[in-house]
Amino acid sequence: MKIKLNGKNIESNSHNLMDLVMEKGFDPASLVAEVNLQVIRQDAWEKLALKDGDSIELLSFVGGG
Amino acid sequence: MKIKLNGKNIESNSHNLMDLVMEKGFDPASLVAEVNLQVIRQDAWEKLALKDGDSIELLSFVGGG
Amino acid sequence: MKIKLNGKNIESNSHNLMDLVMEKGFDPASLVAEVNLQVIRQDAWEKLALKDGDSIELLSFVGGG
Amino acid sequence: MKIKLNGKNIESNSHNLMDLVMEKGFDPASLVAEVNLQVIRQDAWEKLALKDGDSIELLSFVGGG
Amino acid sequence: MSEIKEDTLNLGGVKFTSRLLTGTGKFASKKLIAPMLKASGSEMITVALRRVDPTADEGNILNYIPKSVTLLPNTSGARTAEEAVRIAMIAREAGCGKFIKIEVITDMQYLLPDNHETLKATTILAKEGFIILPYMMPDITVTKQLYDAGAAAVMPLGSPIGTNRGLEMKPMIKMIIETSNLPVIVDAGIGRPSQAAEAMEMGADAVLVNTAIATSGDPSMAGRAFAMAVKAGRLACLADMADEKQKAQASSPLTGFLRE
Amino acid sequence: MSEIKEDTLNLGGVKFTSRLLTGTGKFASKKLIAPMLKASGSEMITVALRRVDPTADEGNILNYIPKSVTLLPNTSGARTAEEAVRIAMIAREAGCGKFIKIEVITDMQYLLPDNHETLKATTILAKEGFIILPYMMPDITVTKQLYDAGAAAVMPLGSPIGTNRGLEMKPMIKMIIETSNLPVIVDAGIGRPSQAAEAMEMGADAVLVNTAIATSGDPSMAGRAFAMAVKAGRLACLADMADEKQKAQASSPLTGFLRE
Amino acid sequence: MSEIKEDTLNLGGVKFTSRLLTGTGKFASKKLIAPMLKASGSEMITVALRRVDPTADEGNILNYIPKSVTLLPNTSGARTAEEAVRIAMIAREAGCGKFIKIEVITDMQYLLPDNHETLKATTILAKEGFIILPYMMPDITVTKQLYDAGAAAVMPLGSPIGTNRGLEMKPMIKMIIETSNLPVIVDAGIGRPSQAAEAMEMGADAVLVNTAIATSGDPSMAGRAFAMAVKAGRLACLADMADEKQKAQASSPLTGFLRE
Amino acid sequence: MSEIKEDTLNLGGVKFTSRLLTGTGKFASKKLIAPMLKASGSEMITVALRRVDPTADEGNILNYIPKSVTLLPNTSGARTAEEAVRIAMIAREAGCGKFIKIEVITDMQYLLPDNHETLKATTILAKEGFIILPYMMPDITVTKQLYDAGAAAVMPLGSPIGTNRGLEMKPMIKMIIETSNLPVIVDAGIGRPSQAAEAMEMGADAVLVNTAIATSGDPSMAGRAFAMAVKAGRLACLADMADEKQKAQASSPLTGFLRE
Repeated sequence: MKIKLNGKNIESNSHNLMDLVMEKGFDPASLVAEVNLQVIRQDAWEKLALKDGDSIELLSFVGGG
Repeated sequence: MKIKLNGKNIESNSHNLMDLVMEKGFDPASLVAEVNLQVIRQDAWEKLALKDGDSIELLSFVGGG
Repeated sequence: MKIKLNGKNIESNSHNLMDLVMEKGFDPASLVAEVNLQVIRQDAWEKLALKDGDSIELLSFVGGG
Repeated sequence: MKIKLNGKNIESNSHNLMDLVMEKGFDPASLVAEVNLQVIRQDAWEKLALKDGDSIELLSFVGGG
Repeated sequence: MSEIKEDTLNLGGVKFTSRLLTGTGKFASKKLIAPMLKASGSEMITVALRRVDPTADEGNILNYIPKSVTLLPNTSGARTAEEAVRIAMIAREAGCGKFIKIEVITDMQYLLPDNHETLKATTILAKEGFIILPYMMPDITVTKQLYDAGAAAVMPLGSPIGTNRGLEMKPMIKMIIETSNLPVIVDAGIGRPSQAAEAMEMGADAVLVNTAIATSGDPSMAGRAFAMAVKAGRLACLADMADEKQKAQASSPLTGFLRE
Repeated sequence: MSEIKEDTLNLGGVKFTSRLLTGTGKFASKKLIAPMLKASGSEMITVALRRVDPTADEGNILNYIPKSVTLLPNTSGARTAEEAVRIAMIAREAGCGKFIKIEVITDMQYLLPDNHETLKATTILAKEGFIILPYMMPDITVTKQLYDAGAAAVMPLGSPIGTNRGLEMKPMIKMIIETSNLPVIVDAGIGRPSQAAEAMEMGADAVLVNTAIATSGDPSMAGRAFAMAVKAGRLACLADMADEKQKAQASSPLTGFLRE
Repeated sequence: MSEIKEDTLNLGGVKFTSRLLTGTGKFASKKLIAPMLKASGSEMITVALRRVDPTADEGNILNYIPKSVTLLPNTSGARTAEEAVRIAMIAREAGCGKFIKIEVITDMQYLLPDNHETLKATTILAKEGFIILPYMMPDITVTKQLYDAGAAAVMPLGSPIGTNRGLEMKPMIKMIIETSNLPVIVDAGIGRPSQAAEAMEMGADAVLVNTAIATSGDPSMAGRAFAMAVKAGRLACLADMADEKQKAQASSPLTGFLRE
Repeated sequence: MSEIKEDTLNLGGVKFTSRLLTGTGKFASKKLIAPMLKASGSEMITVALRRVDPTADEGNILNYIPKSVTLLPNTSGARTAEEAVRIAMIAREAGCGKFIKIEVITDMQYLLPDNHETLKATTILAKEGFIILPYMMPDITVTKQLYDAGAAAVMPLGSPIGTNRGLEMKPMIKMIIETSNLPVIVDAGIGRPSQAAEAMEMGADAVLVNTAIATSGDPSMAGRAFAMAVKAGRLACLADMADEKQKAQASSPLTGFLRE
């Protein structure tokens, strides 16, 4: 399945958003996820099935002034 | 005939622009005239007949920074 | 008896320094006294007899920066 | 003969001031000479015999602010 | 001095006792942030949002900020009003509350803000119910427009971000303080407590300090220093102090002394 | 931040915790002095000596100063070293202790000190065992001479007495701080807490503030403001803060965001 | 020093030898303008356009300006881009040539320009073939946009019109000079020749001075003074002068002298 | 502008048209001095005296200075009044005329002058009939004493020698200009024409510039730039220019335009 993650086109077999986060080895606790310009709360990550062409942004809060 | 001169509604009997300038006692030499948003060169002032509802601006250059 | 008090020549009948302070109506508590360039402590004022020609400075502490 | 030149004790055989200047290889034109705290004009250099213990300063004007 | 007890900073209806806003950028270790907040008493701190970086596992900055401190997400990285709006939306969705520092920068050399894009973003986000603190070039006309657009304050810069050069824009900031209907928070460039104090003496409502505290040898000590300076400047502003004098005025009696 | 606890000002062997010296001139009422001292925590305050004035019964200023505060009599009114010495002697005899602020002024327009007479008075009084704080025109050469003469500190002026113009002599004071073997106390002209903080950030050991506090609408509030500013500037000086930068330095990551 | 002969200011393809622009406002008598232009050598001067005033017969300002001097009509009075465009059109139709100083002001207190409306007017008038000199708030981002919009130069203000406060915006103007693709003409607030010289030393291409010349006791003398200062600053900029030094550097040999 | 023709600088009875004094230190080549003097129109230039150096045959500096230019030997290298007096005597004996710049320096770090030794040397040399220009720390009290001692002018420093930092001591120099009975020549630290112009606008009678001219890429161009700036500042001082204003003052009519 082809998806776009943080601006890059990648191939993924993850069924849902949580799988993808795990596949990429990120710590869910520190992530904010946006799928097709929609912010998805963490409790919904497992329910959210990914489909071909999805555009996903995985973000986190960092130090800034 | 009702016209608007420099933003004020006035009553005038001037047949053309030059008459109006004279009627108001301005020195033509130092004036710039705009009739209905059109700048009119001085040599055309006598030819330019005024009609009811005309909006006329009589301007001059002054000191400025 | 002629003495000089704070730069002014005056006539006084005071027998001692304390008399002079009283004569002038000053509050001893807030004064510093110098007689002939000698600072005199208050407990010695009564004992200090004045003599003609003495130069006396009566000073006090005031606000200053 | 022992003399002091510009603060240094030196041995010299020069008979007069001009000899000394030559001996040291200086250009007379650019020098100011002081012997025993006395400024000596150049026309007098040849006449001025040096003697043991003389203190001589040979100076020149340089760039300064 | 009782009125001081009542002296609070009101941003969009939320009251703050501290007039020192801080930031989370540039700390040698995130562990230094909490003690700095404690030492400075700062009640609001900025954070940024970025695409997660697989290489660096830095952990969530939010975990290093006590819950009692209000978060002020910024829109750094945005080069247009649209991008700023999107970042603001994400930050709020992510649970950071409704405060947002709008920061739109296209000048990559001095990192000076784009006032017009900032104004556009403010107009949009105000309608979305955000409490908006726009980072801006000191400009009286834009200050009025930001007020009309629904900003909760203006944050004119003192000097370029991270320069520690202080109130280079002082004359313009003074005019903004004099004419603004909004609280004025001097942001960026404040490198010394004395500069923070000066801003407050001029009548600024608050200052935001990040670099000077985060990059100092002892962020807690520096944070405490800035907090005291901000308070000192605020008190001076309230204590009705005398103006500059052209002539000297003796503080001791000038009468010649011990002289006939 | 423990080292701060130990941070004391040493003047002639006497240690002080507060680095804010105050003055008793220009107060609307002497009753305002004690609360100001309490609010500011100042541990040393100046007083002047004058021929008693029969007309004005102002009462003894000393009665308005808590015993815990060290007195610093000044020699104001003196126009020569000799007069300054005499005033110092009287003040000590009168029980004011051995601290003395030497102030010799012949310029009656700007009230600027006469460095040479001040140096002469310092030389004499040092031999008499006084702890001497000379008020001076900022001058490196004279600072060295005052050190050799036995002064306990130097007190260069920031700007003319009572002008509130702050550190007009800043560049020269910086050079003095850099080269002096004595503590440097910036005296005169400091009109705002920010200016006091700046002096401390530069490395001054203390500041003396009288007019700005005494003539403010609320001397206690102003005194507290100056105390905080002095502390803030001192902490900043100890916190090893970064210098000014020519170029801007982002405090948030500069990576473009949400952009392909 | 031959290269100086070639040193000209290029505005929209028109070359000028003098880098001092002047204005016709505030003169006690219009008769003072021509001699001022002669004494200063200024080659370009501003004029304004207004509804004719029946009460005051002041005569046509253009009659007091030698034909050899280029006219720079301004759009003062305009509060929107549209009004500025209309004034520019009238001025050109009236035979004032194609130079126009865009001035759009809504802030009636400090008369500071509205950068966004100014940018809009520039975009429109550039398409109409005007040579556009926009008066602006010093702003790097807007400077780039004005360049893209087709301006012939930028005219950032030094300080508010008529204040004589000089280069209050100096740090921002420096950044503009460093980054701008357009000639930079510092306009407004320049009150002393030294300030004009400083702007030129910083690398400004020209300055516009009106109030300081027109309101001086001797406009011709003042005009000459500003002309010399502008030239001096320009030469200094070209003469490759040394920077500031932290340490002193003797200009005479430091060797002790007449000392063993 | 006729009075300007008469405007001369009077030093000890000798009149000068140029108010720019220059120096011979730090030139890459002595051959650059004459053209610089021609370009700047400077009528007085400093030289120093040193023990002849066998190693360096630099030739006599005097041969590089046109006879029409007045020599101003300095006493650099002197650390006491006595040494300064001796150097002055030698210089005069050597045919350099009776002008002398007294320079006594013991501070080897910032090269700041010793005012007291300078005053002593002035007192002695005045009796010997010299025309004395003492280099000094800006100090009102010492200025009065130098006047009483017979100096022909005072030369307060703007900032430390060779730093190009300009009028760091501006406030004190202003007070000296206001109160001095002697001509005031600002010496040392002037690094830009704008700074020279500013000194003249303040009312200084002349400036002495060496380092900034000698070390520039083109000393003749720099000399010309400083000459123009000094003239510009002098004219501004005579042209009775308006002061700074707090509020903006329109230079164009403020009437709204083309608006009903």
